[in-house]
Amino acid sequence: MSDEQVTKKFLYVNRKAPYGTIYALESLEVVLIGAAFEQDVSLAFIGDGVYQLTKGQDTKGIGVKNFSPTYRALGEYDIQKIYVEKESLEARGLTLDDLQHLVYEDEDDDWAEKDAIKLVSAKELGEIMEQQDVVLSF
Amino acid sequence: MSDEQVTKKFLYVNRKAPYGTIYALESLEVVLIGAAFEQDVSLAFIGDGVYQLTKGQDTKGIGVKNFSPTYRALGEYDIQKIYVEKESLEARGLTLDDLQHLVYEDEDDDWAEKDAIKLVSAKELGEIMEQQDVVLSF
Amino acid sequence: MSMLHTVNKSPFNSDGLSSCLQCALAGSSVLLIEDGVYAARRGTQYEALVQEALKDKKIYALQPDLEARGVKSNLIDGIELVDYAGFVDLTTDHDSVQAWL
Amino acid sequence: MSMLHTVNKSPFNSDGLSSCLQCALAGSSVLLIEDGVYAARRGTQYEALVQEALKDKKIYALQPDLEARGVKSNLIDGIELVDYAGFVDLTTDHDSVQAWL
Amino acid sequence: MEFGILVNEGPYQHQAADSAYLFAKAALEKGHKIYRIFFYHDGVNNGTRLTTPPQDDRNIVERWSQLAEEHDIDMVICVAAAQRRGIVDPEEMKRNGKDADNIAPGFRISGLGQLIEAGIKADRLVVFGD
Amino acid sequence: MEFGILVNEGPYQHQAADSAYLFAKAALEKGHKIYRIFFYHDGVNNGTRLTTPPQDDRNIVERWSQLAEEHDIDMVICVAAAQRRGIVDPEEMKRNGKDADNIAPGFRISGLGQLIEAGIKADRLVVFGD
Repeated sequence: MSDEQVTKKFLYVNRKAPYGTIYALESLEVVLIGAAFEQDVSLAFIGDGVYQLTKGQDTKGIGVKNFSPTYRALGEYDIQKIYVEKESLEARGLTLDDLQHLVYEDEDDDWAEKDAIKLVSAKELGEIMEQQDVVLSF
Repeated sequence: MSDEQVTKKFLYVNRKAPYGTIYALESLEVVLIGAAFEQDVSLAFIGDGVYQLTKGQDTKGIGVKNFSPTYRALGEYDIQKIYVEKESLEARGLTLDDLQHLVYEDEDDDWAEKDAIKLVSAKELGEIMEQQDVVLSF
Repeated sequence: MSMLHTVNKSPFNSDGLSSCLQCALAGSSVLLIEDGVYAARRGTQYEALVQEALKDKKIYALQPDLEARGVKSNLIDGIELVDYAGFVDLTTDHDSVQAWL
Repeated sequence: MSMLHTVNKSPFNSDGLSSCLQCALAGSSVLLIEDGVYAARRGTQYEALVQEALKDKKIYALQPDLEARGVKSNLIDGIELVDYAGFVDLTTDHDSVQAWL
Repeated sequence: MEFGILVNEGPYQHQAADSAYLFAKAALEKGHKIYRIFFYHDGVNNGTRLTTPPQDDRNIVERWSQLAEEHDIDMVICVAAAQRRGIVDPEEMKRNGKDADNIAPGFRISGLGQLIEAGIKADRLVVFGD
Repeated sequence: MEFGILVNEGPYQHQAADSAYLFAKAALEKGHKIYRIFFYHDGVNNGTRLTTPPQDDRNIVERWSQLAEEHDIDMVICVAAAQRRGIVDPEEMKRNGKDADNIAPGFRISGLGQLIEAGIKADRLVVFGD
């Protein structure tokens, strides 16, 4: 196997709310650049990170760029595994209906449109974390 | 009363642990400079801010300057009111014995040495806050 | 008059809100800004804390920050929304301002 | 082997520790660094959480950070202290590292 | 009324610089005055002219410079905090033997006493931070 | 083993830059290699040569430059994050029409791909932030 073909499991862990700090936006910028490297990519949204995915963000009043539409482009970058922690959503009184609907097209299933967001418990997320080679936290 | 004689009540609110961030150190730098302005100064330590006052800090292993001795110099800057919130201490399993002994000399009482730290409840601290003109938070 | 307290952090990642509400006297006001506005939502773990505070304090939330975060609906009853002009008015209507950073 | 989790914030001002301990699998390790080391002390509101985690996880604390903060005594039994060299060893002894920022 | 404003965080990383700016603008629009804006901690990083933010984003530093010019606002960067973080005006450059300065128009570097003075002179001091 | 290190916060304001440095030094002392240190978010502020910290304090920027020189470490500052925050090398200065640069010795400015590459090539990636 040549050096170029190494595939590692990358997990991006998002634990911060958007706009109060820049981590959410700059994390997304890494994900988009990273997509070109053809690694096995997953995203996790835990704690206040789940707030990044809320529907209906409108930043006109704070004069900051609204980057939430970018999450909908992740499917085009072939990002298929977006894990949202169940306990974090519940603690915030949110359900999946409060979040954007993120999809990807499954090339192994005749390009059927599928949900990218997977609701997982903390323990399930723990199992996923253990399988990763590289964890980038923001 | 001329402009120079205005005396305001200044409260410095410290809510962050030392060394993890610089706020504790740079807050102390403001207090020392501010002392020259002869205002009515109080300090409050709430939440993780109470950790700023612990005894026995030794920063050799992290290569950062140990600024905790500076708190003992506050008395010489005539700072007599250092409020520590009771609930915050208790939640952290700490007592006054875990904190440095800070004193000042009371010029109205024949320069008797007195405790600068006053243990107050959240509600008592709330009363003190209401009396302030300027609150500087770090 | 009395004091205006501002809280700018999510209650999930700071004890700023709970500490503020413990100290703040009856009749004082609390303004939620930045990530602090998440506490204005119904259904969070911190709703009871906010409901309790509303009994004797005024609680405001900065609307532009709620809108940015997509959480302007489903707010706890009794919380009043203000824009930046309203924020300025709150600071002049009170004797002093304390930020819970 | 398995994963090394690092926690660098005070449990009073971040849900990083509790979130980490909810996710971390039995047999994995947690290293407290920076303001995260306050969770290693006996008598805090978070002691029960840490005690529970110790049943099936290893918990370490970075000694230089404990010493800097004046809280190196009165630690919860079972927490192991490491210096920076030990921190490095923990990262190589585990398959991967996750920072709970 | 006259306001003092304290900014404790740098541009972009935290919202504090945005909130402070929008507050200042709203205060001026209501006819209030701003006695001084003081930049402390990482807040000193609001005063570098070397930023080039993305075209579709706000330019936080330029926005401050414009506000200061239009309304003749005194914007002060703490010298001690600036030295730690590398914000330099021509005088500091000379004093500390540096080969460049990076201060943006409308900002000046001075001591912490300027913050205390703002607390004394202004009717309200409003703090923005993390 | 070979390490990648990610630093998300600037010098002095948060301990992350200190922790990352002490970790890197300990790893080198144990005979490990450092593939790359990547500076992101406010971490880019570790790479300005314009700081003048107090005499009795550590000099975070100089410490990085020395470590890089002694051990031939690749220290990369993210270009997008640097543009937002005003960290500039001579090339960026020209490209963005600036009149000064401020990058410290041993640092270079490059793209986010360098972070992903560090993740792929290094045996362990360790993240320091706030």
